[in-house]
Amino acid sequence: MINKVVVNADEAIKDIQDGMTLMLGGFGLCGIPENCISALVKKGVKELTCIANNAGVDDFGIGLMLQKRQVKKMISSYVGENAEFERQLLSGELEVELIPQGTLATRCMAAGYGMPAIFTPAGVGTEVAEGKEVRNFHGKDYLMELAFDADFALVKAWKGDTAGNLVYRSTARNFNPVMAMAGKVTIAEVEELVELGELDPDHVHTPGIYVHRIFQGKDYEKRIEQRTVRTK
Amino acid sequence: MINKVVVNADEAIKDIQDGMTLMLGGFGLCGIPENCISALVKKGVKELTCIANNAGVDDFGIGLMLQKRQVKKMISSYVGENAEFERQLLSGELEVELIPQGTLATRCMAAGYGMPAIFTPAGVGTEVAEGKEVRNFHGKDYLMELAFDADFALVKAWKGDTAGNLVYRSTARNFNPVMAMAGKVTIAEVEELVELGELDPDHVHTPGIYVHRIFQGKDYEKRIEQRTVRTK
Amino acid sequence: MLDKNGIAKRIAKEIKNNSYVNLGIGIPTLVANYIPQDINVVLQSENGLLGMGPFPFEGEEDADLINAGKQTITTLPGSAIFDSALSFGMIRSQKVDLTILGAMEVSENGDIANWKIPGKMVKGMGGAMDLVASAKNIIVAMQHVNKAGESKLLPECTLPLTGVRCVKKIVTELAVLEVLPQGGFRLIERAPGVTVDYIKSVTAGKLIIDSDVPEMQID
Amino acid sequence: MLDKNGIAKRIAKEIKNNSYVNLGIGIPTLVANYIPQDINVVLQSENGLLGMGPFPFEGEEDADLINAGKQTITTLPGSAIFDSALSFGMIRSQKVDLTILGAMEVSENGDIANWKIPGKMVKGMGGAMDLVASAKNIIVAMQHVNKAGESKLLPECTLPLTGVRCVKKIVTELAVLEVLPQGGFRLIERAPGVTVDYIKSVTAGKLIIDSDVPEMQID
Repeated sequence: MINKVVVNADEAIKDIQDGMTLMLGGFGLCGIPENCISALVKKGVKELTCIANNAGVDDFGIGLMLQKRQVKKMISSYVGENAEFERQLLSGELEVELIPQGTLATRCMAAGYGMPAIFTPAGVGTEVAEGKEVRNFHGKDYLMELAFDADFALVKAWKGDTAGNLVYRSTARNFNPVMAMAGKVTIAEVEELVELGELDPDHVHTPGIYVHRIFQGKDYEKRIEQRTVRTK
Repeated sequence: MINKVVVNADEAIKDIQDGMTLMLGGFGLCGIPENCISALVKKGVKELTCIANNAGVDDFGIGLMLQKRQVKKMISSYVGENAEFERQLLSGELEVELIPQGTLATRCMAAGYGMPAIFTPAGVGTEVAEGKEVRNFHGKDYLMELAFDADFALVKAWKGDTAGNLVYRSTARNFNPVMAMAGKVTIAEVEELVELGELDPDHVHTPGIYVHRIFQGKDYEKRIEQRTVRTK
Repeated sequence: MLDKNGIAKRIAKEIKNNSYVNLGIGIPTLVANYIPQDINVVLQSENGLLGMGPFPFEGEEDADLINAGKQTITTLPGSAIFDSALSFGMIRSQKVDLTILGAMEVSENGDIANWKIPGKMVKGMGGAMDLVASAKNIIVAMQHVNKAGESKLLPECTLPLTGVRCVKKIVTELAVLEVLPQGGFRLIERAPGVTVDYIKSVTAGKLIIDSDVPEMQID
Repeated sequence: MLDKNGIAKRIAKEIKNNSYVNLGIGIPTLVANYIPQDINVVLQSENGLLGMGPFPFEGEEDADLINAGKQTITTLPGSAIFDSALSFGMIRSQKVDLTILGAMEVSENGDIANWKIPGKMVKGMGGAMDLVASAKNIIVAMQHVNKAGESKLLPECTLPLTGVRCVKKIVTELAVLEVLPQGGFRLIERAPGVTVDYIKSVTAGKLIIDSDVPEMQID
């Protein structure tokens, strides 16, 4: 096996440069690469284009990078509640490209499957279709959407082994597997880095071939955005 | 949950009619739906179009259906060693469409993902490209290939629960998950049918939403095509 | 006239036994509370869960287990987890039988607008465009008129569209309406105490009224 | 002149440390036996396995665990299993660094024919067309001439193609040749005891010969 282990987030992201395009896994604050985001904030790299389903909240997730004005452009499906985001967008400091969620996921997946483009009905007849090729198959219209290209994909898994095989936990899986497949360089942070042989080959969600660097993350906060409970 | 359980293979395949198109999971003889094949042979349904990576051997797998002249057309990537297959092909009794293995898998997957067509470089510049649209992305040519359509998909899993969630074992996974997603009706046979809650949601390979019928298979032979060993 | 829970209750009656359903945020989420006990319904959450259970008990929240509204939830025996691409794969391939979502406007040919108001901060379409472009059956849960008192059932949408010719049925605080394939809102039911004339007065799109429009039965 | 194992041994020297490799059926399979112990190589089998191990010990065969040649094999610590679509997904997206496969013919511009002889029973291309269309680096392992004594290194292939302009290097029983981007077989090495003139005589395609062609070092 090929050893993909790096010591920490700083080491993993050290060659991420100003102006690059990053994919960041997660849905809301669930399954986001917390350690990588902290390291990016610390490094202060700027002018980033971030492909991520959401933009975090003011003081967590990608919101931390927005606070430091590190993001030039967000490519997302829903940017939620984030006052700093809204301020930067309205002032023109931040560019935003909104993409249907399924299209976003599938354009990542397409890159990992070596498919340059995919067809989806999402957005047909709406402003999302502007400038895009529409094609009819079996009587239904589809948009042709191109695979995403990212310099780095930053994903968070539950467990990973030294060969880069990843296993996700519950709905923290979300965009992580498709982004893990799509990065020119994929960095995985894991809650538990295990030895070869500890993961069942049948349970691996992301085969190590897609992962270039892996590290044992620390101090996971795993913040809950909408704590909703019932009483016993 | 929705209960997908039927009593046995005969019940599961009872509405498969002459002239239909079937997908059959498996690679070689590994992970094939043995019980469904036996039931199809017993039922004697004819003029079938079979989408399957291989065509079995003379006395096992799809070979059993060939012996009974139930197959009109095979859509496969490699038809291997099968004398009856060869005889029927050369005599014109059997039609064969050969498709690159990755294209075959991806055309199944496309159906399950609701994508009417995909792009692949496989076959560009070869006779496989004849009559197909060639499209250049980023300087490289790709063929546009259409999603497969099948009346029934017959797959074999290791374990499955009553809601149709499936878990495969080792390389018996192969084409099964992508075909399970692609059938208008998907029938899954399993070595072990378990109760709801016995499968870890994180380990489910095929979510039950794709499976219409599931049954506890029996008498699995699991024949090995190339027994290759080393000595201790 | 119905309240939000009344709308949710009425929509719950549209859900068939043995079906997979995706519930949008807002009123649609409330529908889950009114699904009859005797039918099997599996809720799909587009962030990657099939078989969504109720909210967790206090203290049992799991940060890794949320729904598409980012609320903490639970799984059920028989649940399955998957990634976002497969989630929308099952939506696009029409394995999800019914989608229930909110709207700002619906047109008489079934177009829906529910994601963007020009000049206002736009948060994004999330999964709505994928859902409306793919689902076999789409029911809209919304108020009949907007805050300015204007009808949300229009000849044509005025807001940027989410999807075209996709809405099959609409349930408002006043009425249940079917969108006809040839265009037009067919009035199927009135809310208790609401007259046909009143529904007419707040429906800007073409309204088709049969001789007898029954009152809703929601309990 | 090399035997099959000699060809495999020479090709093994082309494999880089920390690489993912797909081995075709025939001579390429033998390459696995000669990969140096001190380098990390992960074998991908296109039926859905990353990290292919050796054949099982007698009595430990598992019918569910085979390679693309349908042989019983084993996994290794760190192996991963996946479906056929993802397997070709990683091939198409060029995550597999090197593909080694056999051929019936190779042309001087890198076209390869290895799946079909008109008039003979055709078994199919299996995964070969996907592999050659996708791989970053393709090495062909084959005999220099066919059974009729005709060169298999041609100006143009005569058999139906498997892929175009894709072969980077060829190792035969006689020589190692590089396919140049502008076309032509550049003779890199001679097998022990084989002369340049002899190689010339059995190479029908354009052969580029440098002033000094070293003999292979395979042990």
